[in-house]
Amino acid sequence: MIKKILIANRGEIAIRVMHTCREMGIKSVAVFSEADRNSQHVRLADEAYFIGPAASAESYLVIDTIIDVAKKSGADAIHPGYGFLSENATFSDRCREEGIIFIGPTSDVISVMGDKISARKKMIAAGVQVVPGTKENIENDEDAIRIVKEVGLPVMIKASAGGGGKGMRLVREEKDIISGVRAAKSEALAGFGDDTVYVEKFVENPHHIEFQVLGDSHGNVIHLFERECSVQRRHQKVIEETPSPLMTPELRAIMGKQAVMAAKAVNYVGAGTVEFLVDDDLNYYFLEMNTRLQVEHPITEQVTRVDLVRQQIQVAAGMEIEYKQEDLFQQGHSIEARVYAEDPCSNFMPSPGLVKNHQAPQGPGIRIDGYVYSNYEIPIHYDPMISKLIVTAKNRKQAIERMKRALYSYKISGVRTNIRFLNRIMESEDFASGKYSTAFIDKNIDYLIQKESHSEEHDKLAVMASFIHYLNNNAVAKKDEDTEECNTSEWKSFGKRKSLMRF
Amino acid sequence: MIKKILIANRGEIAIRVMHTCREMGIKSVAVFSEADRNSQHVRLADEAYFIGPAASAESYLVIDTIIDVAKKSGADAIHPGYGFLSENATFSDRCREEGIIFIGPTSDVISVMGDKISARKKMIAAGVQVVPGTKENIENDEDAIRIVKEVGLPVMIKASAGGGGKGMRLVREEKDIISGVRAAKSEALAGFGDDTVYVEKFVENPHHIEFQVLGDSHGNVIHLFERECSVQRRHQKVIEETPSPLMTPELRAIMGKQAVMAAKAVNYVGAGTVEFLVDDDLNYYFLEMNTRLQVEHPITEQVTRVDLVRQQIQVAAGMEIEYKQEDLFQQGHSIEARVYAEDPCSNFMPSPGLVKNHQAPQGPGIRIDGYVYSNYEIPIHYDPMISKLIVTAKNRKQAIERMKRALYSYKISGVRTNIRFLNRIMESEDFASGKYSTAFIDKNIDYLIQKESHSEEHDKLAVMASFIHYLNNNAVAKKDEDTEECNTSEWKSFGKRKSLMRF
Amino acid sequence: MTVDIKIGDKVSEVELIERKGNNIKLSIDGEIFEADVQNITPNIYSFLYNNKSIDVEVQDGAKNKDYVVNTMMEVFETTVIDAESKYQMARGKGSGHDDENIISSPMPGKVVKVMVHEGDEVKSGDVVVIVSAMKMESEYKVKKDRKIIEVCVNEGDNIDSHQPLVIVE
Amino acid sequence: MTVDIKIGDKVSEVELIERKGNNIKLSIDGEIFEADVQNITPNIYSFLYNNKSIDVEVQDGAKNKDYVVNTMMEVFETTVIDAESKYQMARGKGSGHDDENIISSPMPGKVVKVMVHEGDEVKSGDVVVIVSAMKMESEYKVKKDRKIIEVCVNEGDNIDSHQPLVIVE
Repeated sequence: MIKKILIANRGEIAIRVMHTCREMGIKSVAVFSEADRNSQHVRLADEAYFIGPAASAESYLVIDTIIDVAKKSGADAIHPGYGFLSENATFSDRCREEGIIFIGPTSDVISVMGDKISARKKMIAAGVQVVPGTKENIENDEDAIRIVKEVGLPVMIKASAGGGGKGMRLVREEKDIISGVRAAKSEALAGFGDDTVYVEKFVENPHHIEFQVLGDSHGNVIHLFERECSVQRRHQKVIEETPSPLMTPELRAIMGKQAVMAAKAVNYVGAGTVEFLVDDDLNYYFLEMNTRLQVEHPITEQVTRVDLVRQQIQVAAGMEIEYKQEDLFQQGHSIEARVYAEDPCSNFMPSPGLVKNHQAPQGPGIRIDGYVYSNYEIPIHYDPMISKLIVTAKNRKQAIERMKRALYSYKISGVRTNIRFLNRIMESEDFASGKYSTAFIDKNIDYLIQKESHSEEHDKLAVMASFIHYLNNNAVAKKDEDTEECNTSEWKSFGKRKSLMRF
Repeated sequence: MIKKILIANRGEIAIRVMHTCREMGIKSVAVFSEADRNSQHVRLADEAYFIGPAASAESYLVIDTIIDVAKKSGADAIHPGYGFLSENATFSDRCREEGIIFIGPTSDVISVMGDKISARKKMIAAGVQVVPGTKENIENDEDAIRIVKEVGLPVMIKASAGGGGKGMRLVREEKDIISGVRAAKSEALAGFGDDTVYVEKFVENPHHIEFQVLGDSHGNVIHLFERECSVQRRHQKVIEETPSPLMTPELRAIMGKQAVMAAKAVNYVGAGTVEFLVDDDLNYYFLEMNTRLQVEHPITEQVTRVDLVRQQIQVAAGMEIEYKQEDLFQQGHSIEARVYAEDPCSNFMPSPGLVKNHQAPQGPGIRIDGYVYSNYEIPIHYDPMISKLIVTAKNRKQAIERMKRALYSYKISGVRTNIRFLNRIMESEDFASGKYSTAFIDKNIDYLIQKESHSEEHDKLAVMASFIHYLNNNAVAKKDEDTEECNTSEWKSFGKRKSLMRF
Repeated sequence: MTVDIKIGDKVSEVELIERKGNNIKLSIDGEIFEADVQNITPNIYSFLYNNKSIDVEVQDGAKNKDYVVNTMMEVFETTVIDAESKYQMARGKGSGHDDENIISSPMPGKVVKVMVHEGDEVKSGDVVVIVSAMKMESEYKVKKDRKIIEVCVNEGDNIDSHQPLVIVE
Repeated sequence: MTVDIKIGDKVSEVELIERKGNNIKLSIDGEIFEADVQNITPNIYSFLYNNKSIDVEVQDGAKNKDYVVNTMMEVFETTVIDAESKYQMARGKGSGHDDENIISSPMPGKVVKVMVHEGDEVKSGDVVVIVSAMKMESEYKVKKDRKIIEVCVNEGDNIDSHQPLVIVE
């Protein structure tokens, strides 16, 4: 069995993995850049190694360095988390060459599933339903017109190597076909060094629903039901929930089977996610497969009680999955809200900096996967997601009520966050009714960023509190000036006790 | 429906109730004594009212004052939490007279179940299996000898009005019968103003297992399975878990039925707990019924996903229980550890005072029901329990591993706590095997308070850290002396920003 | 004691009427408010105001006597204008004046591109600096036609929030 | 710089060898230790020591230069004895001396019973004061036969930790 795992990541996901390591009696090794010495993932690990400058290209993404640390620390295995090297086929291969277990799929699987065209081909061959479209690259303008007309407008032009919305162009009218293809190609070339693009039927206001799958090296593949991820802003997920309010038991059974077929088609070992687009008539289409742990994996853990990281580690070590498909069911309802350090009122501008106060909600049905603490300085170099607030309750209605309660008592100051924005999502009619698609945020944006109705009363409170704080500070300053002997002033001895000295 | 609830309690249970109030859209009203203005339950409530001096007899226990506040604030209902007025028949009656809903049973039920002799009689009549013994008061020495001999040694002499281990005497030999009865009587008189005592067969090293029940005013009664509460120190529970490692499905079904019978016998409305003693041969005996929410209710909520406080409020408002018996099942395993401000190494001496740092564990399967925060001064007047750490996982083994992980990252300083002691319980063989009874702590006490094996290494760390801290403080002081102009010193401006001024 | 307190464009006159232990009585634009205010931590105040309980957090803002106030989920930026501030403003040392000529970022980040040089004449809406933080880039523009007096940062610099990037005439 | 540091009965000689930024090198009774030590909050230090990561919290103890140190789940009480302390001790102002004559409680609480008066002669093991905290009563006794010099508290008083309750000869 694995005895020591290097976690080639930072922030909340590194900590998430460490929790399970500790529970399994496995030692954890953290790596950290110059910007991360004080990061919680370093403090919670058993061991920690410095790996270079703040820029991830010079630290978290340097395969040689990570491998070096794994050897120096005697780690048996590497968990890549999500992002960074998690879907890097070269890294997966390199680990194998070095005799280190990579907790994730083989390079073949990563390569096939990482390229959208090859993934489409594989899925069609396996009998998985994909979005109507083509699997060939568009080589020239004539191709473009012909292919798009075959598929039928509207269509999406997509970069084969793409992701995160880059290298994508929606074309609704014939006259925009050529310009759309060219734009997608040039963005793809700039973004991924590869201008291969292909055409897919555009699904109007789709729902983004994904299935969690688990495979082991004994040929077992199971799914752990769906996650509804349609609340997105610029292709960034904001809220996820399970079960999906759109789902029926029949559809769940069929899509679950399709997800398992998809994973089996590539002999998938580990935890993976099969993403689908679903339209309002419940037509579903394979979109892509993510060959790693997903940010939103906790909601699945909440309703199934399966520790996905534990399963990842165990199957990577060659063990069988602990569960059979028929053992699994969903109990209750779980929602995840991603807390970002950003200011929704200033066009979602990122807000790194010193966290002056961080107080997380407590009580029934609350789970926090986060990494910031009071007095922590959030670096400018990495992702703005600072924590995931996961609530679980008997049913969807109570889960929403619980989320509102939790957001109400989630206090973060010093940096701006989207907590109020998240609360508005919970309060919106479309979300409450469960009738929403990926168009949700755009459709509701005015409501979501509008002022609170009790603003006026709180306005007064803000004035009172500022005044009192000013009086206190003033009193402090006054007292200081009045005192001849420095060492006797009261606030100062307090300051002495509490002062933070960089050592 | 109820719109506003006064919570006649403090600390973690007041907060627990408020969470559900907020989720249900019900306003919460806190009450606070002189010692509790800064308590978290005041800060989290919608409204808060001052009710008197620190001593609970002059504040939290004064019925007139509580009723006054309920009226002034317009509360429809009062939730008593546990302790204080929660099992006070007079208070239940008084609420009804004043037209306020008491979230708990009627005075009749409280009275019958609060008196151990009348409860025994009621249970025997209802067909519930009780500990062999008598239901009459022991009036004189002859009675004592005769009755004890009837029941058979060893026996327990118990005060009818007793609780918390007071007014109880174990008698193993005939020669100790009379002195035992006399001692129990005099303690009962001193403690409860009532010297009625009775005799019960003494069950050797019993398991303390209780069943959660819920009743509504429509005649429905269900049970929500068992809680194993055998880890006790001086009749104070320390660890609780569900399912009980002792339980079999058959026994669970029978005892569940008995618990429902017990509740039905008194037309029970609300949440209650039926306590049983169980011996190693799985013989079970009704012990008593607690007519209130139990400290350890969260573990039941965790494995059933039922919000017990929500059910309490709904049935108090005349609604039916949301669940049928057949809807309910236990998923996973949940353990609660009670974190006390006490020093296990100094004979469990209580440790109130200023909490300098409080950092609760996070991540999967962790629930904290607590009330302290960094910079909070725990008052000397109330219970030493400062929080409940509840973990939930797939099975018992993983729940224990999770509890150890959670305890490892639970940081409380300023006051002493039993966190390490709790961890030792998790590490003990008897607990890990699930083979433990109420004798567990006494049996394992040496192991539980013994030094850690890594003490020596940590010893060195403590020396290093003290030295560095000393250097920092020294540097600070030095810097200050060296600086002529007070306002320019670096640590001082820091002190100014961070200084706490009592306003 | 009386001061002005600004939230957004609104200025309120605030007067301390009485302060007894934790009880404070003050007037805001003539309206009287009384509250029991407890200092929980150096920056968190627990208000009991008509028996309503609410926590308010006050943190220091970008400048002296600027505060960032959090009540429930809302954030307010306030400025206390006391006698000293008024005196400073009267002497032309007010804060309003400088602000317009300094281009700065409200957030910390890294300068990825400086588009101007000292002495350049720029047009309203021209981008002068691009700052990146957390994988997102923000453009900083001039609001009116301006001349660049000073460029205070270089490409690659890490900057603090509110640090001057470019000074214009 | 060299000081003595006491944990329980054990005294270690600690010498600072080098300090460069966050890296510290010191010797404890001649054994060399090197660590990267980060001050996370005023009282929490993150140690990286042979690449092992561990958080250590240091809080002020009952007296100046007394500390309460938390590592993982363990608590250590330490005392730094520097040149100044040694000088004080040499002059008879040492802390050891006073302690034996002062009976105090390690925890705050409420005095429920004072069993002695000034001038009383008490026997080893006699209870002098009963203090209640969190519904539990603790008895404070004299360890040897003593004469009561002063009773510093009254029944009903709330006391702080380490506050003198009774002074004996």
